[in-house]
Amino acid sequence: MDTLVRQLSRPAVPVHGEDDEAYGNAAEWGSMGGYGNLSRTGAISGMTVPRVLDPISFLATHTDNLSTNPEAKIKLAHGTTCLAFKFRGGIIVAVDSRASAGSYIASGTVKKVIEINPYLLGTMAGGAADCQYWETYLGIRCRLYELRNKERISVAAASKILTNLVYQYKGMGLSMGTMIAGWDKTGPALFYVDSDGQRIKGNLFSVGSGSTFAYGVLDQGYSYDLSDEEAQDLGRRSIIAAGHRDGYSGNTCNLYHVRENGWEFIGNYDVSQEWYKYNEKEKKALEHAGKAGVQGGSPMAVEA
Amino acid sequence: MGSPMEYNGGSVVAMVGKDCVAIATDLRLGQQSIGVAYNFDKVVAVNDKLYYGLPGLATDVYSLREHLRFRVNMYRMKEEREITPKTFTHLVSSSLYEKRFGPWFIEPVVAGLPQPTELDPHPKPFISTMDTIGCITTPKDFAVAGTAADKLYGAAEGLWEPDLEPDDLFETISQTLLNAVDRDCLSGWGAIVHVITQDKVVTRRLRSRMD
Amino acid sequence: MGDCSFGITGKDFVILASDMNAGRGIIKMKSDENKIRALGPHLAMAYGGETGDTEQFTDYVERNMRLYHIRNHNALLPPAASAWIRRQLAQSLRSRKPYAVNLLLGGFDTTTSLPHLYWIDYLGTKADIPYAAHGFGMYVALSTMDKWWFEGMPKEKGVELLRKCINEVQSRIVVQFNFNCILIDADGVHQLDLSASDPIADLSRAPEKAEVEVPNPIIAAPA
Amino acid sequence: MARRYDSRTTIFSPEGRLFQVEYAMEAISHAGTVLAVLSKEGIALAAEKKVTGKLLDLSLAPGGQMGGEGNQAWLGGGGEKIFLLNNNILAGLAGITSDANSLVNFSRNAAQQHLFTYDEDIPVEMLVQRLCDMKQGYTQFGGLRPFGVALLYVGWDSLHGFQLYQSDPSGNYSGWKATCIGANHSSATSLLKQDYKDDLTLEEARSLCLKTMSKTMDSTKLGSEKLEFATMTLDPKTKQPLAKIYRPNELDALLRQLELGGTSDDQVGVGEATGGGGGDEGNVAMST
Amino acid sequence: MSRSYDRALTVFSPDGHLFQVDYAMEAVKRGTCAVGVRGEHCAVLGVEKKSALQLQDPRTVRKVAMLDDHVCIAFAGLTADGRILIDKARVECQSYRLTVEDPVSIEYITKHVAGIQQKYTQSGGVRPFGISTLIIGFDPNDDKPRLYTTDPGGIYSAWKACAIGRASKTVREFLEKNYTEKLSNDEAIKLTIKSLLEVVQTGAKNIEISVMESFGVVRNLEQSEIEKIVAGIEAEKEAEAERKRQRIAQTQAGQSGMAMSLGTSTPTVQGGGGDDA
Repeated sequence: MDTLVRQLSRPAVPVHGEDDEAYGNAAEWGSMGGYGNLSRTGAISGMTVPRVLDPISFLATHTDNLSTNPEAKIKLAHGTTCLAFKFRGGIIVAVDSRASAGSYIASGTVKKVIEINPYLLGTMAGGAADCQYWETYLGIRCRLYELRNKERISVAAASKILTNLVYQYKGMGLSMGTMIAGWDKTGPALFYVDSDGQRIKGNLFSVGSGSTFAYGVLDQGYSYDLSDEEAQDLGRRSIIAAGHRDGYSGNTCNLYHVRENGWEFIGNYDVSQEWYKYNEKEKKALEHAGKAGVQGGSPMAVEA
Repeated sequence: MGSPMEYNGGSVVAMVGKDCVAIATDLRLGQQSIGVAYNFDKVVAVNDKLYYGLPGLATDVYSLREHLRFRVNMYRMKEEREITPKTFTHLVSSSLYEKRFGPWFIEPVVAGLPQPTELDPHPKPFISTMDTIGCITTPKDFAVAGTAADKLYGAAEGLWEPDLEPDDLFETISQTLLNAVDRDCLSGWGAIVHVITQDKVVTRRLRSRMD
Repeated sequence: MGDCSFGITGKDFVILASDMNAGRGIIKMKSDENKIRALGPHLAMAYGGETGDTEQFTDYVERNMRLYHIRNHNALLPPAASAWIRRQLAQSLRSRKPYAVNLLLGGFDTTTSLPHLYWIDYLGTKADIPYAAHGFGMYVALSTMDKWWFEGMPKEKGVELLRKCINEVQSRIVVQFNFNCILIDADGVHQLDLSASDPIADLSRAPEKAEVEVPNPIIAAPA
Repeated sequence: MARRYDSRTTIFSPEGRLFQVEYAMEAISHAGTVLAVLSKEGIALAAEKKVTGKLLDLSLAPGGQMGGEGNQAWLGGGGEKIFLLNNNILAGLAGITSDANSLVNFSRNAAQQHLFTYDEDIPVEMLVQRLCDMKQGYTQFGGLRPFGVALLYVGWDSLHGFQLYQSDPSGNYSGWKATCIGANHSSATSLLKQDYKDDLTLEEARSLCLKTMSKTMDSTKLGSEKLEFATMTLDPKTKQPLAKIYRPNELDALLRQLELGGTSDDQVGVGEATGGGGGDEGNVAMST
Repeated sequence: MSRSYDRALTVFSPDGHLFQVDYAMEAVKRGTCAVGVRGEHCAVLGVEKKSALQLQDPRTVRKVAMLDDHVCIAFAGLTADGRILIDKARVECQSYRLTVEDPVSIEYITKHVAGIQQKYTQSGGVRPFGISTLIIGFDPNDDKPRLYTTDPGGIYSAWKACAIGRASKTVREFLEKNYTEKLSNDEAIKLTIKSLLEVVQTGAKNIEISVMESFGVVRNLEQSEIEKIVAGIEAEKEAEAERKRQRIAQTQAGQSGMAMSLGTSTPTVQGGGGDDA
């Protein structure tokens, strides 16, 4: 009876009973099947979903997906700023490193760039666990693809896989907004993928609670023809701007540069230190350019 | 909108030393996650022996500060003397309780040195704190309030010790505040510390994290 | 709230800009509504928030500022005006029907020759800052101002920065905005035509085409 | 016949006069002289105390510990004739002391109300006007008599800098460069008219103020037991108004310096020079 | 005695007079003189200004006040009463704008001022305001200048030209004789000054003139401008007197030995002018 109902009202996701779990059908063979515990649809067979009639609405009441439901048991921290943009010299990926739980800063040293493989980077925004798990898993899938097809997976394909994966769980409280950046036969490629199943190709993205602030600097300073140094600086400066204004972003900035032969980790920068440095340097430069006399202390000036 | 106590962010801490008190505040004024200003001083001087800090909802910080200034000025004119820390605490408390059924969203912290008098030539340094409707506590060591209160408790518990000299008290309260707000999304963006002794007040602005 | 406004102070001026949308819900009924009000010869505010409340509150403020001016022969200086306006909002917050109005108050203090800008929200929160934004502008353009604003800006740079901010809003925010803009300096409140290539030059040329109604200076006793 | 119209204040006489107001002004012309001189650098204000008795304990009277500068001026309180109304405004009163106290209370309250609403010190003229509006009410409403007090206000605000105003029981006020109320005011005013120059320094204003005072007062030698003195200046550092009510010993020193008398400490037993001075226990001051 | 608190002070006398109101009018007559003149396109207020004493701050001597952008008021009588009444009127002007957005019409605000004055002639325990007012201005969206007066009794009326205060009767008579319709702005100003000179012996330095030329456009004449106009008037008078002298001389020559009284009177500023014509 149960099984019948389950099949008839089958949600987008295969719902496994606890009994099935132990046995994941390892020998199943399909166009994509046969790899570990993968199911035909790409969903993971070990993944349990609440055994209720409508897991989507059930989870919606228990997961604080949009930070609008303080009663929910599963809370997701959303504080993050990630950005990535394409330019002449490749792709710059920059992120902050703050993890917050409520207003508490749980960690200031989170790695929000997931190195999927030497050619692919993914960024983390939304539920940390969701991003970590699915992007690591994406890494597995990409490696399998390489082994099977004897060539690097295209960024488009990789991001498509990720989209398909998370779309299976749409509405159940997954929360991730990620950017997949990499270099393939077509050159540099950048995609934005989120847990709603949205996937957009583009040149410039920023994600997370501080993204708007990052945009504010990024947009106004961006040009495709930036030099490598300029581009790295713009990425870093934008994260600093967001870390400054957004309470839930900050601590440090991790900066990556994706080039033809793979990504390179440029460095880790303390947001606060950089902010003081930039502030001093830029204001001076601007004042000089503006040729305006400066009098008195600004109410925003910070003394040492 | 979330809790009014956390809407604008900000924290205050006060500590007792040997014949001195210190009070410190961060400078952030936010609108929830967004930082709006970093010149929002939540600590105000009543006179050069008495300071108080008002962390909480910023609109109430202004309103209560203006209300208290009015009351203190009238007190000074009528009495022709400065208000004592203890009297001031009760003034703040009754001002808060006046709004028992629609409270100010503020948890004040008071720090001051009473004037020596003939009867009490060596008065003890005084700090106090209140809840939003004016219940007074007068700790012997330190008082904390604001969005980083729980972190401040932890830091102060670990760093504070009795009979600190003014310089050491400054170091202790600064470290306490800086380390606590570094773990709070809604406090920070600069800090100000006042160390009050019988002969002077030393005010320093701290360079703190700006994220 | 679907508003967007900016305020920028410089060496001897303050600029206020506000979006011009008016409507109900998802419908835009008007895209050339002036949402900046002159409150005195050297004082103006850009306002947004709950429709109805905005007009009522702004009228109330305007008339009180005018009354003060006429009664005392001098307009309220920006700091005092900001304190008064803030108090009105703070008091209204705990009334039966609070005004839901956010505003940027810009003014020029003729006694000190300093520009002032106040960020005030519907709760009665006040911030005294050199540049500020409300509504969508807060999200996307605060960082723009953080990066490009500097102490003692000349007018040209102020306009340049405003253009950056408006450009950012127009490219990042889904809603389409037109912007209305004024500049206040020692000479009073001027309309800024952002469509002009050099609005600052136009400033000295045609101050009388101000879209904002500036109250007449009251006659003073001859010295 | 005239009595029909002068017993009740709020009634016009057939000639359109308000006798009660005129009588109140009369009362003031017997009161101790109050005199002020404005300069670009500040204002000097002096007031005569009428000494009548010998056994009054001034150390317990208001202003017994009088004097001080800035915030201290609040704590020391005023004397009997000179009061701080707000950080930026001092007043000298001539007339009935009890009426004066009530007016001082009213104006202090009004100044604080302004500070509360506008977060700035009340402009001088506004406070004067506030007080005069109240005084006017006492000439128009039934059952009230006018205040028997005239005031000189000296103050500073950012709009008009240093200012000096005078108000009388009718609720009229006017601004001055140098003026005088109380006994002998007309002769003092003509003296001021002769000697006043537009570019006085504070030093000169102080000296003009005290010299005119000494000529006006009956007694030949001035001293702190007969005189109160205050200045309103700008703090050279903060550029904020700074009120200073002279302590008795400071005033005596100043008077000696100007060779206008100055009671030395041992003469009146003013006591130690520190802590605002003691009371002038040997004398009784009562203002009328 | 305590009853006197709540008893109206202004009561009818057996012969139907409100004595307190009459006496308040006397207070007005003791006040400085103010003149209002309506030109074709302007309204002018002129007031007699007590000469500022040497040590007085001229900034604080204000005789003409604005009620709103487009309304000017001058008064004669007790200054402190005037200040209070003006303050009440100013609040009404802004309050009116707040409720109906439009500025007040001149008649409306006049009626309001008069209404307050009336209330003080009838309410318990108060005396009437000891002032009369002149109110000038332009109604919104209108180009016709307006001039009204109110008195302590609360009566208001519209005028082409009017005077209140000290010697107002003389000035009014002067105005009645000399007023013509469609005065240009300059003529209206001149007439105002001329009429004030009837009572102000000391000339320009004791005269203050405010002119409203259209809605909200007000200016105070500079001292120098007034001086120039006064000088012009004096010159005219001089010329007039000269002509008169000549005429008299001729008459004298013609009728020798007669009418010496006329010949001896030297024309003064006050006595001269067209009165005798």
